[in-house]
Amino acid sequence: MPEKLTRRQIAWRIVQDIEEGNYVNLGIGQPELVADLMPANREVIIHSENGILGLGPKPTPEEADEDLINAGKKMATLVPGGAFFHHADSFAMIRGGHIDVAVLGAFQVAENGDLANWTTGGGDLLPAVGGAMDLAAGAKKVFAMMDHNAKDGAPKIVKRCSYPLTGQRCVTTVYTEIAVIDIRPEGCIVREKFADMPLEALQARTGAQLTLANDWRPLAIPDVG
Amino acid sequence: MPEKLTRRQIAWRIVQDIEEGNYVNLGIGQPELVADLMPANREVIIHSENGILGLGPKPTPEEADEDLINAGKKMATLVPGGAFFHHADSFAMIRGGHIDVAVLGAFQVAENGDLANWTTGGGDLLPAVGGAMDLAAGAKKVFAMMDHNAKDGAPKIVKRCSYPLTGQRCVTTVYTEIAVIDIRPEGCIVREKFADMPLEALQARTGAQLTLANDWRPLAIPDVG
Amino acid sequence: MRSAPAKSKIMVNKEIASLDEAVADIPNGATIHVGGFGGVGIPIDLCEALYRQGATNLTLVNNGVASGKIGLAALIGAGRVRKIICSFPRTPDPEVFEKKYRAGEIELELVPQGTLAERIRAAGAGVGAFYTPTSVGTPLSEGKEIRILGGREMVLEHPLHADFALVKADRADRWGNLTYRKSARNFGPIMCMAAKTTIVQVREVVALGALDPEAIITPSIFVDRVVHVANPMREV
Amino acid sequence: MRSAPAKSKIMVNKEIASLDEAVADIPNGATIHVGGFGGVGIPIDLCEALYRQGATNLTLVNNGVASGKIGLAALIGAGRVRKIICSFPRTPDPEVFEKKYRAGEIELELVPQGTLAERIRAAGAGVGAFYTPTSVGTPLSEGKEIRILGGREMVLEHPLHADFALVKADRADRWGNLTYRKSARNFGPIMCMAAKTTIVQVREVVALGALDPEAIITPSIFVDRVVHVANPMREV
Repeated sequence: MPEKLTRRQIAWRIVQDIEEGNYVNLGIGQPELVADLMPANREVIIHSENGILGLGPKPTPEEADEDLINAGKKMATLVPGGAFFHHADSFAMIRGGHIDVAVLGAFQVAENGDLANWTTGGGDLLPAVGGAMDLAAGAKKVFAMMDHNAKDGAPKIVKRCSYPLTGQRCVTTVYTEIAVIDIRPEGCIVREKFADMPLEALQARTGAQLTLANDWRPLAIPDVG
Repeated sequence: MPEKLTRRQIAWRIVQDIEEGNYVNLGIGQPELVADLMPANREVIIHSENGILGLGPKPTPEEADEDLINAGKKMATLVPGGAFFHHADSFAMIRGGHIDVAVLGAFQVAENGDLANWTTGGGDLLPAVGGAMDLAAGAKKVFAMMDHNAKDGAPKIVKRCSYPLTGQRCVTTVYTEIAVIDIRPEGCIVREKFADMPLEALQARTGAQLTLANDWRPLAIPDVG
Repeated sequence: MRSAPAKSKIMVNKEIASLDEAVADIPNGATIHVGGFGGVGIPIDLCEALYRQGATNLTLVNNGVASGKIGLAALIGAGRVRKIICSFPRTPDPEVFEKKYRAGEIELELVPQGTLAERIRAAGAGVGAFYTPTSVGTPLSEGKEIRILGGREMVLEHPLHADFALVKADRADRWGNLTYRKSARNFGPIMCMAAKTTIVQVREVVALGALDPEAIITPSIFVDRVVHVANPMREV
Repeated sequence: MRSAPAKSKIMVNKEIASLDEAVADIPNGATIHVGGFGGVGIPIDLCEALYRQGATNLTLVNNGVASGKIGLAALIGAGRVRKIICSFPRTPDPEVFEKKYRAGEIELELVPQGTLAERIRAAGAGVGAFYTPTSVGTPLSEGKEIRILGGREMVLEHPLHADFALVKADRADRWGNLTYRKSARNFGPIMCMAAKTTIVQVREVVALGALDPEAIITPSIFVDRVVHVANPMREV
């Protein structure tokens, strides 16, 4: 039994919570793995903030078109049924509540669903927000895809975010390498964890109070590399 | 010398104040004549509130398309260079100040440019506003095309509108069968009138104080039927 | 390992077999956006299906109020409409509406056409409210908040959400991407954005990928149901 | 009889012969919208022309701040930019901007991307201000008016007007109707709406009437000048 999921395995786990026909926005970085793990026979429509619905996989060298990139500025393709539109329409989709799921990276998620993922407030990096605040405010569900703890071991699921917020009360579920945790009005509910990891051990790595769901399930370990 | 211009002649006169390349919205009714008097070799681009730029003349029976009408609900055509768009974009053009000239009918125009043209406030007709208030608020210039006096002889250029307003301080010029009058901060300036009509006679038919422009010109009587 | 979600199906197909099925779940009291301007682009077949369906106490949002006797006029005539929100009720043949209105049996909210369009777009775009110069100083801004912005008086207007939108488009694919025809586009694209459930009648359903992605006017995200009506009725 | 107005010419032709002519009248202190996202759709040839032209003390509105060394980066590097309004200054190669920023020689207004887009559209659409839920509770709404609308906290945001817009499109006709290519559309259409003078570089100029009226993305009313640049430069 591995002690943690790989990032591809976390992405696979997120795919299981995305429904056929959902319109999904994937944040830059780790969340992009979700597209790679989506089975080819499922129709999930990927939204890219730069005016694309129906974002497809990385182009072959022949397909590559310098006018077609994803939000992470990487070359992309369009699937049949895809469409292009301008930035105001793109964010009307986001702000207007039309995106079913946004998968975002996170620095911190608070027990009330507050999300911090755009700046640590330090001056080391240029401040940059992009579309993160719009997605946090507008998507029907916000999935946070992240390591359970920071590099120094500090919990990233916390009572209250210490970093500047991206959005308030927006995260619906957190997917980490060791657990799937729903953020609900009644608190942080562990929906899945490793069968052999006691709740106490998970709690010890978490900064907010956890409750184990009555119908919790063991975290699956898919064979996805 | 006739004592007044025909409506076609008023429309012709308005055409003289529309510049090549102007984007123009024509109100329902009399203002539609302006399109008929536009010389064929001039490029003035007609906007129709129902999502058309480049409105063309009435279709021949062969051209007629039931999905192509003007704001007055009459069959229309599109000229080369024309485009279709939706209602929010159409009124973004209007509200956003992109329409160079709106030609509107009027019940009353006040000396400060207030316009009343959508309801007399009586209950005889169903209240209906359409796009008139948007045009009054948004067009760069608002030309009022109207009879100088109401059927009962009452002046339609007044100190203050008695009818409910369409917009405030919006009319830039009034074109009637006997005069062309600019509405300026300093008042109502007669730019053109019949040479043989004394200012006093014009004033007697007008409810606001008139001033004759130093460079006033005689109202031309074009041969346009 | 968790199985696929219960709602999963082999592929996304928003096409509904019949008009009646498409409008079956519209409840009494619903607010409904209805596309069309001057009879062009009005989804008359969907309106007729709604008439057959029986829902009542409706609030309708449309540029006008219906001409003639069928579609919206039939709904109004049958007393099924509580309120109309529109800019131009004085249609060529407004008899059915006028009678109800004069009898005080239908409520009318008159909105300038551009404000109507922008309120609908605001609902679709998640804008909470906006300021516009249109109608300032007129009876249509009475009682509303006025604020000076950019040196100009502006009135605060609120989004116009709907439970359902009934729209007529030209072509659709099974995802619900839409194109329109000429001036029949009018309110369609913004109404598709603004309703919880958007139902569209189209002249033609084409294969996924057949619509030019540069020329899709309503992307599929704004559409829930598509009904194929090859030969639509007309209002007059 | 009054002669034709002085500005009249035989036909409307917005095409300008050269990039340098197209940007010649941009004054010091101008606010300029510059299209593009991630280097795609950026009107780099117009930016280079602006660099040659010499205007300074500029305020630039763009999604990012320029990568590499040419175009916007050249303007910034030369100290010609007073302020940047953008959502994502952390471009792949932000060195030129970062140096100026850390030295306090350039002002940065950071705006969430959707709010940036909506503020630009508001300027173009004559909307005086609007309320959005985006950024409520974050540092980017600090000091701004908050109001509860529809049960939700919203922040008041203002339109972002420009003196000039520099945009890259794909095809144009002599009236200035535009189409774009794929994700190069991004901010172009809304920036065209929001500037007093809109200058567009296009890959191809086609005959009037050659663009499908159903597929024109920016209608000519929003465009003032068109420059043909068959082989545009790229940022990186």
